Amino acid sequence: MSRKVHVQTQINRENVEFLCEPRQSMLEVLRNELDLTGAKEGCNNGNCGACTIIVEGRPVNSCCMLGVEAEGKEIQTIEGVATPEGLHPLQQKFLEHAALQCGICTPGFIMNAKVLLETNPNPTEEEVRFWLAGNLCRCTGYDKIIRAVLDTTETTGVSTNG
Amino acid sequence: MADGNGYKVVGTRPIRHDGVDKVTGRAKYGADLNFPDMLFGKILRSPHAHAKIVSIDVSRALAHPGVKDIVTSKDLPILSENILAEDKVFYKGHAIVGLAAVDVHTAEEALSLIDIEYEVLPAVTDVAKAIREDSVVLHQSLTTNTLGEKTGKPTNISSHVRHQNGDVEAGFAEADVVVERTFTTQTVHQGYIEPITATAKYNPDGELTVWTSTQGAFNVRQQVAGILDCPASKVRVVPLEIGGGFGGKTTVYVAPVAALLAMRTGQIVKVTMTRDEVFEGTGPAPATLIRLKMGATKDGRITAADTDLFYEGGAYPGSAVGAGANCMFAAYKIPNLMIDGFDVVVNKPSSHAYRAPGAPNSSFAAECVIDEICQKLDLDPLEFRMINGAKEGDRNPIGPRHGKIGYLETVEAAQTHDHYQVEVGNGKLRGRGVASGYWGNGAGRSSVNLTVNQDGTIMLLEGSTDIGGTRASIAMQAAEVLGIAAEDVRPAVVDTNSIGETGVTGGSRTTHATGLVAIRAAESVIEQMKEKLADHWEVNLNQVDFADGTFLNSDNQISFKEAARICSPVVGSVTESTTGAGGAFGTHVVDVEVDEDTGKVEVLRYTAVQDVGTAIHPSYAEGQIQGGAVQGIGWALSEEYVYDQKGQMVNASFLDYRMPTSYDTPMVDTVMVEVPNPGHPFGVRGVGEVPLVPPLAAIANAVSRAIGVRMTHLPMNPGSVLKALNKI
Amino acid sequence: MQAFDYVAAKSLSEAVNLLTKYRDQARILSGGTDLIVQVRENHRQVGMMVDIKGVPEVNTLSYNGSLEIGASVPCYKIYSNEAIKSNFPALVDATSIIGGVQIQSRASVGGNLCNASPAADSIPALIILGAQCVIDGPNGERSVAVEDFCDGPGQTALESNELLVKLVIPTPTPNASSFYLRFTPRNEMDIAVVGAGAAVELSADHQTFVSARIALGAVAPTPLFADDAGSLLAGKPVSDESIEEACEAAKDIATPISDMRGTATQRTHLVGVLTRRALNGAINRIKEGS
Amino acid sequence: MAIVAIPSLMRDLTQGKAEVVIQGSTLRELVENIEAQFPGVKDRLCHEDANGVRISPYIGVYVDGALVEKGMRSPIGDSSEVHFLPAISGGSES
Repeated sequence: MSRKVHVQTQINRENVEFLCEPRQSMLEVLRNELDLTGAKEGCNNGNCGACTIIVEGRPVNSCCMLGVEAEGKEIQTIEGVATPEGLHPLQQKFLEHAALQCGICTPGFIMNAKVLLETNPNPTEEEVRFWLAGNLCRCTGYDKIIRAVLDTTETTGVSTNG
Repeated sequence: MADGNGYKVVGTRPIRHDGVDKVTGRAKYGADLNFPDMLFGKILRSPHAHAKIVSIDVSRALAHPGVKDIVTSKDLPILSENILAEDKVFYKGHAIVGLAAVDVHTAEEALSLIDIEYEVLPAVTDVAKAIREDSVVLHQSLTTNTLGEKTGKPTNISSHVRHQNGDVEAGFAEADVVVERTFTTQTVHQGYIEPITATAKYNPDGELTVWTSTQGAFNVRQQVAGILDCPASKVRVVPLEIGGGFGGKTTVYVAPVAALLAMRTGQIVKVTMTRDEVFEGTGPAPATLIRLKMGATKDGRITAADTDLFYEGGAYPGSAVGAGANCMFAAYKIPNLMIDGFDVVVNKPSSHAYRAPGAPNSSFAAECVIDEICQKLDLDPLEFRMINGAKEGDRNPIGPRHGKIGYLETVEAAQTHDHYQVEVGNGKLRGRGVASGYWGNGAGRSSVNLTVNQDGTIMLLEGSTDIGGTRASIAMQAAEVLGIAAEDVRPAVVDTNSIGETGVTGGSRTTHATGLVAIRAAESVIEQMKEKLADHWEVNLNQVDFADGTFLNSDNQISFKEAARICSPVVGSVTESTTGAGGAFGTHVVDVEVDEDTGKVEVLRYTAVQDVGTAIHPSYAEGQIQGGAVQGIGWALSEEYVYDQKGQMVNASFLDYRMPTSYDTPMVDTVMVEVPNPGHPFGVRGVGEVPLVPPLAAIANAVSRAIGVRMTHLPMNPGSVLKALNKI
Repeated sequence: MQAFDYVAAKSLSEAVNLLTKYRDQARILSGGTDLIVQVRENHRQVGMMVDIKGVPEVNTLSYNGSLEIGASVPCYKIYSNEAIKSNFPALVDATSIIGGVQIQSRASVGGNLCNASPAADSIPALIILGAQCVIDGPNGERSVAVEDFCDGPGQTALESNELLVKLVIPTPTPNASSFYLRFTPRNEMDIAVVGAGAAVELSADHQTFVSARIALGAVAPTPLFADDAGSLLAGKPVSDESIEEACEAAKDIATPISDMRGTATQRTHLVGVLTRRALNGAINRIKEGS
Repeated sequence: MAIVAIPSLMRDLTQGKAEVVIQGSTLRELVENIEAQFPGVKDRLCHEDANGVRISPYIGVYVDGALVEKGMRSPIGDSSEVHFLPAISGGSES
């Protein structure tokens, strides 16, 4: 074990401080130290996307990032996507389209799709499929997920400031 | 449907009750529980495919700071070799030692400090080699079980099943065309995204609590209590949200180890597998070797089929060869039949259920041979299925007669679908394949408890864990009976202390069986409320009616909600071993394009037709079909366990075990044919399993037609297609 | 995962000092998408991670006479850059298929290069574009051509106290373009079975090759510069025959192995297929661009 | 009288008969009556555990096309068809 490091960061618009070992991944810090368990561990090597969070506006596999790297960064997790006013349009569309079955991959898909729509508010089906290729889903066959994302773009639009 | 057959809730698409928790990240899955003094468990696994364990020395690991306890098979009250190996390991990844430490990194460090001396043995990881006389034998005590009779001779063939009717030789003599092929499929994994996990707590009074994600909490309780030799009443299993199962979470792997470590340390212990542990240490679907010969007359009637099925059980007996045999010809009338099925042990993880276990493998062979016969006879493959397809009263060729089934309806729907009407395209190597598939579906034990709240809303407790929306589909069935909205029934999956025994969420049984029990519980609620209202209205019970969500007699008429206040308290509780599962069929149509230079297969269009009986929540029924089809695309084209010469799996990651991504798949059109199952009040048939049965053959048939070469080996990866094209 | 220390360096000199102090124990952390996983899976021992993302020089991205890409610039910034899109399309091709978009948020071309995988997608693209690696160390800066940077799987020309600062790529001539593609069983989220890049300059009438550079991935212990295959095209007519000749020359230098991702025979075959597609891709871009 | 299909691997015990017609109102009676006529059948179909003689877990019994859920107590109709098939392991509840 090496010495723990003090990290100051911002998670879901709140200032957060934590202690972690350098070897602890951001995913581990979120789940085990901060009890933010919405990001899931599916593979721990960047191949399933279940741990996707948003760092400085970009989707990131939190399993491939060290907790210490969060210093001074602005981070969003699935727990911060809905507001007291209600669900984010993507969350609503995932529910309406039955775009989840077991739901373990859902937080990762929503986080990644959120950045897609902030980057490219009107993607084609091809663009959505390409963007989401880093997120594995084993239940849905992707059909309803893709439709939910496309429907979010068509009907509601999303704000570009997250 | 809500718009046609008089249902108000059944057939609608409400938002699932557990949905908001899942899209906001609040739902608690297996690994999501944290406790302040929790220990983290890790399991040391065999690096060898086959070896004797000469000695285990844990002293260095035990001395490592932060390590709290270490257990081996000697510490298990009842030996369970696949939980912790005894004196031999039978596959790479076989669990040997469990330990608990203050954090996961310390636990991992300690694993490397455990000294095990092995005597490495030759390994056999291929069913074709394992059945040879000169093969390495895994278990000296294993002899072939042939319907209760044992041969007495050590072998890797653990059992032999046979189905025989008619006279196959006469049948082939009658045939105008006979096709015989040998097919192979590789080991594939369920691929659930959530790794296996369990967290255990033990109190000094002997109360054990296990939090886990499982397809069946009562199964976990039974297995944990069995291995730890404690009464079921002392074991409480709390099923957390489950991140996919597909059959793979119908047994236990780490729960007994977590429980044992919790008992010994007195602290809460969580054990979660890594992804490579999931691939190497849990039960995948078997690799198979299948020889199949089939004959037909020139007018397209099947005259005979003769097949040998060899299924890999993995390290221990128990492949799904029986189900493979039962399902493979269920769609057809075959007068002369011989099926020999063999369960074969090899040095791979002990095989386990994967969605329609056994059926995709055998159906791949059957449906490919049928396609080749169609080509030889120049018959449309769907027309061939109309000629030979089974309907109510026909026999599954293995014996039993079909009840009311909708097989031919699926074929007709495929024939008339736009997809089948348009040409597959030209210029490139394109092909269209079709195939059908069957799964018998299950019923069995389920329990539901309905509490009527005073405002007329309902708390529904159930024992069936919810993997893909069954809380919604079960609540909807109760709501239909009670005449209230789906949203007014709040379903919850509860722990083993809080509900009657319930079987696994598997075998496509839950919406049927637990739904049936929910209907019975709702009917019980209605009866109780009628009695109370009769009392309240001072009339005879037989003067109180219930219709369209309203209780009434000649003078009074009140809604269910009003009645709830008057009748409180009301609880309807039913536990039942249900029957009446209706077998179901699907027929899939798929178009592919093959890149002739690289051998890569692209799926251009996919249509899946299935008899779902009655779709309770059509979106989730469609979702099952779409998900099954895409798992089938993976199995057909890219997924396989790759082994090296030493029996080591070399691709135990989501990078190299290639499950389809969103960028590899098309939309999957679904057509739900509804031929209600008479064994269920609303006509429900199991939906989840059938859609993984047809895809392997449908895609193989499409590729074969595209390139003009019969494909008989899965996966049809680019290398094998290039070889078939004679490009390499 | 083994324990290690972590320092977020603020300057090149601080990074070099740390490398000098910890030598083989130290490792540069940029995007971390390879390194963190390698350490976790015990493929690499590291005692000190030196995070250089806070060092200004490794974050440069400028196009001013030549293209300069800092070693830590993540893939997404590269493929989103307008100057790169119009002048160095092969780099866009390569960076947009490294992992998923989540990986591309952090993974850098510099990291891809220093990880020195034979199958790295960006390296053939950098080779055909004639990129130079600018390296800093205790003895100051030095420069190495990308094709000379990798020594073997995971092995590079870097001394243990040196780090890659940036890549410098010369401006392409008119009537030139580039193309990179790979072959993978899945459409994305996969490792190249074979990768091939081609940078081509044509005559003004597009009838003749002026020059060509071809590079290959996953067919040798390091990404390969197929120098002869490209050079032989100079002065040749733009035709299927010329291209076929280059493809055969490319196949000649490939020495692939058989592994779980493909057999040697399959890979050699694919070298021909992909070289042809890369050349045609670059030629088409020139034609479309004019 | 129920019609019982004899699994092919047990026909050595039934003089090669693929089907026998047997009396029995429950599965237990049926099995006992087959055993009386064709000794050895019961041994192959059943096993004995703490709960007594039961159908082997490796065998699924189908009466009129449906898998029975009540084991040896399962009712047999007057003209029922009974099949003994390999149990489906895994995905369905055992």
